[in-house]
Amino acid sequence: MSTEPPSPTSAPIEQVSSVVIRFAGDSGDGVQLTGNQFTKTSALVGNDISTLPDFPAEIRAPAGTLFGVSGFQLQFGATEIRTPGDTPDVLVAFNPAALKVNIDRLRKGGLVIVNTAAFSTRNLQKAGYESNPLEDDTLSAWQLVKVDITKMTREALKDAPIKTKDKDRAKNLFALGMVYFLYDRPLDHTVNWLEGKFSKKPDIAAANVKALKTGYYYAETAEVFRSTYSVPEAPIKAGTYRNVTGNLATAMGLVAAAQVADINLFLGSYPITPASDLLHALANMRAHGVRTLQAEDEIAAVCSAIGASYAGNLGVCSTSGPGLALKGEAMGLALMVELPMVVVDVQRGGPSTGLPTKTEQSDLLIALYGRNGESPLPVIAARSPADCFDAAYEAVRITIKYRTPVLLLTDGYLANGSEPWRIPDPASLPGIDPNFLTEPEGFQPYARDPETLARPWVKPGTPHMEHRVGGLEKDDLTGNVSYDPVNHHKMCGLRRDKVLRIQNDMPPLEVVGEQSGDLLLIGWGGTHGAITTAVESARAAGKSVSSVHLRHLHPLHPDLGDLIRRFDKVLVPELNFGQLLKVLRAEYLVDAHGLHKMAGQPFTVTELEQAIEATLYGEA
Amino acid sequence: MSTEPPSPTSAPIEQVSSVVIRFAGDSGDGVQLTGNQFTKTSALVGNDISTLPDFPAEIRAPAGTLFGVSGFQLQFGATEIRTPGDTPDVLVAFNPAALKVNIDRLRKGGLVIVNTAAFSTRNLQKAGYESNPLEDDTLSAWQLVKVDITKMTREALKDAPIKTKDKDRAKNLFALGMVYFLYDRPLDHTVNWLEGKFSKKPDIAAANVKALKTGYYYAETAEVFRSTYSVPEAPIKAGTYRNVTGNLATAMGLVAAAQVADINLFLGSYPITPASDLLHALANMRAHGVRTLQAEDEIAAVCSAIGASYAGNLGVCSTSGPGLALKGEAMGLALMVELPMVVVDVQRGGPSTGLPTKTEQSDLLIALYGRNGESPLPVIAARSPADCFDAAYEAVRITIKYRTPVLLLTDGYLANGSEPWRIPDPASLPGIDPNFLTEPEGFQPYARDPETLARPWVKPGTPHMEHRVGGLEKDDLTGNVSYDPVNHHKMCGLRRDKVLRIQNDMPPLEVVGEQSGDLLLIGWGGTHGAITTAVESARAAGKSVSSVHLRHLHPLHPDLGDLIRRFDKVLVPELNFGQLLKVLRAEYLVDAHGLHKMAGQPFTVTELEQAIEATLYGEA
Amino acid sequence: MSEEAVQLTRKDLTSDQEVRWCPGCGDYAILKGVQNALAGLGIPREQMVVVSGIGCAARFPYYMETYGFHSIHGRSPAVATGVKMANPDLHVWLVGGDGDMMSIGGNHLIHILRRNLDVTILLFNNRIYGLTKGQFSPTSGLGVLTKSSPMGSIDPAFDPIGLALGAGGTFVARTVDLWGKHLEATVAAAHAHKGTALIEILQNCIIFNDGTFDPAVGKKARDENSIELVHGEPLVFGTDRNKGIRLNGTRLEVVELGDGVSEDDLMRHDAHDDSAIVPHLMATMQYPDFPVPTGIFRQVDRPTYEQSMEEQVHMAQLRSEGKKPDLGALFNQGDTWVVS
Amino acid sequence: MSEEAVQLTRKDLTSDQEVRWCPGCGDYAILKGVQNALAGLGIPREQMVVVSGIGCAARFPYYMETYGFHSIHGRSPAVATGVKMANPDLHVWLVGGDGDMMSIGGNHLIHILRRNLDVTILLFNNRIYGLTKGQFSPTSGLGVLTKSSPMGSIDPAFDPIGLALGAGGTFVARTVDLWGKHLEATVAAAHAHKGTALIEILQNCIIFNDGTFDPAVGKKARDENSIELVHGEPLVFGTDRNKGIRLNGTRLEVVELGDGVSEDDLMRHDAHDDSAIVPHLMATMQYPDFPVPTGIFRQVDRPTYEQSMEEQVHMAQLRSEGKKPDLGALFNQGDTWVVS
Ligand SMILES: Cc1ncc(C[n+]2csc(CCOP(=O)(O)OP(=O)(O)O)c2C)c(N)n1
Ligand SMILES: Cc1ncc(C[n+]2csc(CCOP(=O)(O)OP(=O)(O)O)c2C)c(N)n1
Ligand code: SF4
Ligand code: SF4
Ligand SMILES: [Mg+2]
Ligand SMILES: [Mg+2]
Repeated sequence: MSTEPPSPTSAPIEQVSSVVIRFAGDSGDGVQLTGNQFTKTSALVGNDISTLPDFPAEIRAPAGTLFGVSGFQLQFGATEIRTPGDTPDVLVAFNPAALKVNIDRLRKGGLVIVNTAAFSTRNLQKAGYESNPLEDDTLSAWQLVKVDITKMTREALKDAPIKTKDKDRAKNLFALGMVYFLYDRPLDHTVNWLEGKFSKKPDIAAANVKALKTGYYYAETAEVFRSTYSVPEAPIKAGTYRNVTGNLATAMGLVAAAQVADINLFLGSYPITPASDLLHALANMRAHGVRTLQAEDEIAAVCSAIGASYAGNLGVCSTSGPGLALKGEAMGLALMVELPMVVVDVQRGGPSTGLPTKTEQSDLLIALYGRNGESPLPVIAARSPADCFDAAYEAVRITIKYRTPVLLLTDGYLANGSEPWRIPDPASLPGIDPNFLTEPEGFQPYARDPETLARPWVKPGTPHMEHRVGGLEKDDLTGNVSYDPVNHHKMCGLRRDKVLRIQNDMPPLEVVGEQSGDLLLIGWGGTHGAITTAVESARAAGKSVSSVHLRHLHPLHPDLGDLIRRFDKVLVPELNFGQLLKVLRAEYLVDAHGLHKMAGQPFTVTELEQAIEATLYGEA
Repeated sequence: MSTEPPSPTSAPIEQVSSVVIRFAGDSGDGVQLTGNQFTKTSALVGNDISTLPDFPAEIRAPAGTLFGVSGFQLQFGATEIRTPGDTPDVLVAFNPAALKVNIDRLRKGGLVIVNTAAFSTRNLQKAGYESNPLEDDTLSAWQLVKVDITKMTREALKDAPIKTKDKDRAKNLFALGMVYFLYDRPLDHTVNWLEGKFSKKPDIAAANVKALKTGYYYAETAEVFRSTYSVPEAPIKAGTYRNVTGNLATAMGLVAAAQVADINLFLGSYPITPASDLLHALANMRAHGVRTLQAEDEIAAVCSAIGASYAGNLGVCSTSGPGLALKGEAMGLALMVELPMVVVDVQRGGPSTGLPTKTEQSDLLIALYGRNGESPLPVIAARSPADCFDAAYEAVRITIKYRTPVLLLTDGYLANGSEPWRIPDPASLPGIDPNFLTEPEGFQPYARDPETLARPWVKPGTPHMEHRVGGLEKDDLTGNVSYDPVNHHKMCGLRRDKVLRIQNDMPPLEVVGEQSGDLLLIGWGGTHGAITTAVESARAAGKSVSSVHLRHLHPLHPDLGDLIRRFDKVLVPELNFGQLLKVLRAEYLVDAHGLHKMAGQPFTVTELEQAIEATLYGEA
Repeated sequence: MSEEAVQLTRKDLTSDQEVRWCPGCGDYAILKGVQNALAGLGIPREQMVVVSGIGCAARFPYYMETYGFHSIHGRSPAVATGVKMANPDLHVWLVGGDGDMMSIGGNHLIHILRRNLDVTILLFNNRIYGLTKGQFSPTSGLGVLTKSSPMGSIDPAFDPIGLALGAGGTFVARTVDLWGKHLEATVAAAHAHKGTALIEILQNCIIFNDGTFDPAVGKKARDENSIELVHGEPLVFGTDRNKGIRLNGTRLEVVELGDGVSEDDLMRHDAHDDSAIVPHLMATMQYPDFPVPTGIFRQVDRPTYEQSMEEQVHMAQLRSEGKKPDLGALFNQGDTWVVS
Repeated sequence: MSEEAVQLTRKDLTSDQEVRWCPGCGDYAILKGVQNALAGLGIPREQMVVVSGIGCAARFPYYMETYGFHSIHGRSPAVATGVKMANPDLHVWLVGGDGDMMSIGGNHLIHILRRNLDVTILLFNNRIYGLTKGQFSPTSGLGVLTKSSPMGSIDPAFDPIGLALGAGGTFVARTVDLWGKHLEATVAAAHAHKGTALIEILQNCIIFNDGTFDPAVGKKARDENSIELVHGEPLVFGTDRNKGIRLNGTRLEVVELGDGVSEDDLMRHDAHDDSAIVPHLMATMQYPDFPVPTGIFRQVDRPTYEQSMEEQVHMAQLRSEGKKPDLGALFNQGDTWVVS
């Protein structure tokens, strides 16, 4: 959140600790590109950052329509940044529809930069404006910066030897140049990037660089802004960084873990928003031994992953809600044959096809219970884009150590959002040992490791250890088909207990704040940034509030019950109608309350601050 | 349970109030037929009855093997009979394997009738007997009745003009005749049945009748039994009865409700044990307007049912665990389009392929939560074979009234088990009104009935009401696609609340025993008979125990919370690891305890009695 | 069905929903053609149901002022089977993309073709996953570079026509998004067919696979590089109609007409071939070795699934005068006994 | 793979599990034939993996002393795809019934055929659902009375051969449970094929569909009512080898040899026909109008799926000497910056 926002009456260069910017326009306006460039440049100057792209469901909706507006929001700052921000300080709107859709989020007093050329009668109509908001008092609560970006870009490029269409496309760089000036950013990163990207089309590269610089100098020369701002470097841990989306970080975490375990990764996947980029990323990692199958459907995807694990690879599949619903039967099979497999569910708005491009946390219960019979599986969740790396790594550690499929939950917000990731030294990654059994002496397919209750993993091709697995109930030890009643009860118990053993090597719970007090917030997944920010702000205001964010949803952390009992009240904020809440109430008989939001969007920090207030002093 | 069992020292004709018999042999031995005949005859003489067939998973396993043993158990009595009984009083074993598999269940002192001809060295070996149990002291705890049934049957039929194979097949009727004599049953029902069944093969009919009668007279003449027994008529409500399995009762309940609602029933189904008989039964009911599709898989089955409902039929699909796991995504669609549909899940042993022919209650959580996103659906369960009729009828009532898919849970025990069903007068069945909307004036596809929150059901073909439905989030009222955040939260709430409205027309909870006390047992599904019997026996012994059996698993009955609070302790017996238990703990924060059994078999009354003791006086 | 013929216009079949495809997408032309074709069928629009799965193509029902069902990915054949069996009087169309119909939905597609339910399937083949932003599809073919095949796809392509024939399809045809009249005529012929009619519509995805079919069926190429199949007619093509297809043993070959080769030497199309061999032969013609065949590959009469089912219901109700018997009859089947 | 050839016996491939099929089931003979065939391949048994779905047929892996995976209904092609892609050195067989492979598993079947993964599929066609006790299957055909079709099935049958060809299958064959030598030879030929090999095995279910294939391929009928397809050979059949199949235009016809008709007039089988038309023609022969064709319908060479994938991995690793590059290379891609 912006603590010292640009203000209409301030002096020319102001120092602020954090800023939220939102770029918005048509799919064709280059909004995502602009946002990404701003992000990278800001990272390079040492700010902490968090971003969130916001796509429409349509591929390229007709220009100028409200439903076709594409957005990219980022927060950058001199302090630790955990969310893309609640309320933008600056809105760059490339057309009336973008203005209409986004203006209400903008902080009162914030800056609106518009491209006046796009405010034609036709575009105003499409956006549902009866009169031109740039000319009436619609925007009186904000600082309006009107620039005919199109005209100026054309002007700047009038001699460039490229098509008019390409000239017009450069207008986003003009706008980016202006914003770079506003926040005192260097141009060189973007200049280098453009030259690299268009190395085979140097005219285009040159024109784009020109547009960028023209925007920058225009802002400087024409004194477009009443003041400019500087955002100092954030106190960031030393290291090499790069910006990662959650999907990319997940892909790297999986590949890293497989490589550390010295096995190949096999991905069976079927494209689905917002998980497809995981498939794309992994398909690009063949050099690391990654085989990907774009399967005919999600069932084939999960089954191929099971087959790959059976053959000694790390089988992985990636999907989103509707696809997860299709995998239930096969996940039951994986659980019966007790082989490693990671199933990544990038949650999106449900139920059914729901809101495919929006985020939600509503797949927890299906992750926990969406299989016939007693079929417990470990479920873990990532909390931020960069944390997806660690969460994926942990998923692989568990799946290999305990020979059980693992469900890894991320969500659309994490998957598409990005933040700086401190690149780990590969040598520092914890070891993972697949521990294939090759010794035929005394081999029993369902003998168990006394510590983990894991069964042996034997690669086909290993001599003298031929054996059969399958989905029928198995005899303890031999793994033969067994219809014996006593054995069935025992095996169900063993499968349950094996998963519970995961509690034995969980790292300690990390609590924000005191270990006891008036109120404990319990969160999971992508709400981490917002919850932590809100809790810290409440604590700064002297409130006795703590929070804990769960990596493990099943089994739960062994210390969680004790922690809960040390607080008077418990609040569980979730982007659903109370799914973790249900689990916690059943497990600990705690009268916890939920904060629920089902709007396809993350919590704002403000919503959480209000809920903390209400829980502490209100009804709850 | 048998209260006055046959005893070795009693007088020739003893009166007993109930008896448990188990027939067992190879798949080819006619065990199921024998059991069915005994059941029907006993019903006709006025006893109350409950039966349970027990099949192997193999179609026709090699003769004489342990895994090939097929069983049929029934309890009949002069009192209300609620279960097929814990411990048989009589075991009829057609071969050594059948003896081996079943002998330990037999009440000590009970009667074992064996066919000595089957106790060849080879068969003894296959059954794993080292020496002949008929000749050592293996069976000393029981009364052994050795009869060379094969020889005597052959003898009786030596002049019959039929093949030897057919003569040998008649041996089950010889055995049945003996048991008829033992329990003083008339032969005429079975005689009539044989004559009807073999009306085109009168020689076979005559031979079978002869075998039956010979068995009867042999038992009489040879004084095979130390005493015989009579089981008086049970005090049964007046009416016309027939014996029904759970699957047949479910089929009739669905068809009856559809016919009362004056719509056609469409079943989309894919064969799966133990649900296939529902498909078979409904395929036989074309006269009642039933269309059945044997779909290519379970997904096609549920989707076709959705399509049929959309077109104005009552869409139904039937399956078991693995198939249910495949239907999750489509059930989410049904929930979004808010159309009626009944999904019947005949639960079996899981997870995965599990124990396909065995019973279990382990699909409750997937029924409640096995769909992506927030996707609440009503879930109801049947409690006995005959009750499947009422449960199916209730499912149709709810699905039509509330325009929501409904999940109906039965299980393998109910599906294959049977009991007498008092045939209702069709005119007495409660009305169901599909209430199709045909009035275009003011039509909004997602306008809601203020009482039920149900949306209109409009049949394609209705003029001027063309509209579109689908799985994307819909705009309130218009049903158009909507990505609006506020609308999404609202629609999720409406779908949740609509299902909760079902609480408004639930009949009162039926409590066995007092409305408050020391211990309340809460059960659901096929455990009803065993729980009720155990609770009544505990109450007879002066204990302050009550029980309530839930028809509705979601939403729960509105009075359940209050009821629970009036008891000191709560015990939830389930054939799973505590699925309803989880729901109740989360909902009411009650420290209920569970009794869990995962053995592919129902609870015995004794197990429940012991659990009641332990809960009242033990650790709990 | 003895409805009075109704005359509709395209506008009558246009819903009030804003069309959300990318500007320039081939789907617009198909929408227009289908609306035109349906308007000319003489059926009231309330009898029309359009069922789809998920994908760009599958958005189709929203834009049709008919009954419509936008179901889930791949399942439209199953949903449509329920619709048509529940009410055989309805006229049902299915719309889906190559991914929807041939990847996740492949099984339902071949099974509906096998059953011969009386519906029309419009398979929009753009050889790409549009809605999920550009992964290869089962019709993309080897070597294609897409987001999910950054080193080139190693998945050989399905031929929708060949697959449909292999599944026993009774009406199989191909048309092109921009061939307005051809598309309308094909849609009309498919509707006239009693049984499952599958039309592969070559469709341009301007964003992710622009121009993929242009070499064969684009404006300039059409005459030279495609060939129209007409039942009973010789296989002639070319701008100057100077080329033809000849059968040599069991292989087809392209020949120039004239110079001793006349139309009589050419293969004649036989869409009614009971064994489907001629349609299969036609399907083997692949661009660039052959012109791309368009039109109706196969059309044979077989009983429709829903009518066979109606006959069973009818048979079962013979004794009860075509009505449902009283429920008492159902309840009282088998052995009953009276307790008084 | 450069294994030393191993000589196994049938017993080496027999597991210790009791066989649980019904006495008299055709599956016993298939088990024996497959064990014989596999024993003769010269492959060590630890390199063999048998993957199946669910059904009577699908119990197969339990009885084989190899690696085995009894997966879930219909999904064996998907499981096998993972197995083979993960380790292309393994030899993989799939076993399933007509329901498993063509009903619930139909889509996976056509997609594995399309991809041409190097595995052998043994499709046990008994035209019935055995394990679920006797419902009709997708190969049962019209009119069949079963538990789920008490008034007769209204579902037309799939032809597994035709469907496999339509899906682009590169090796498609048919054999019969009791034809020991023929079965062994076909299984061996399928294994020798590089790519997906599908063998339809006509299998008798003695309990629910006894004798369904006897009229065509039973002991007495075989010579008269079936015809063996041999690549390049004329199509001759009959106990006295006095009948043949002639191509007339695009139709096949049965002719008597002699009386002016010689073998030279007969159609010759062409299993290598690139366009698959000849195999399709063969598939059109249906008993009783024609003898039932057995043997290899089609066999063509195409790249295998898993080898294409291996090539991509190889290409990607060219720069890192055929090994995985250090993870640092992966982590540090794109824009990085240093904070000190
Ligand atoms: C179960 C499920 N899996 C995946 C998706 C994601 N998805 C939506 S459309 C689509 C494919 C689109 O391709 P196609 O069917 O060819 O249609 P097009 O967009 O090209 O018209 C996919 C994979 C989904 N919606 N549901
Ligand atoms: C998901 C799922 N659906 C249904 C079943 C039930 N089922 C088991 S085997 C089978 C079909 C068996 O027929 P087929 O594949 O022809 O094999 P056969 O028994 O005839 O050898 C079915 C429907 C199942 N196990 N899993
Ligand atoms: S992505 Fe392609 S198929 Fe989809 S709407 Fe755009 S152009 Fe059409
Ligand atoms: S049911 Fe049929 S297929 Fe199955 S084992 Fe028995 S005979 Fe064989
Ligand atoms: Mg497509
Ligand atoms: Mg079969």
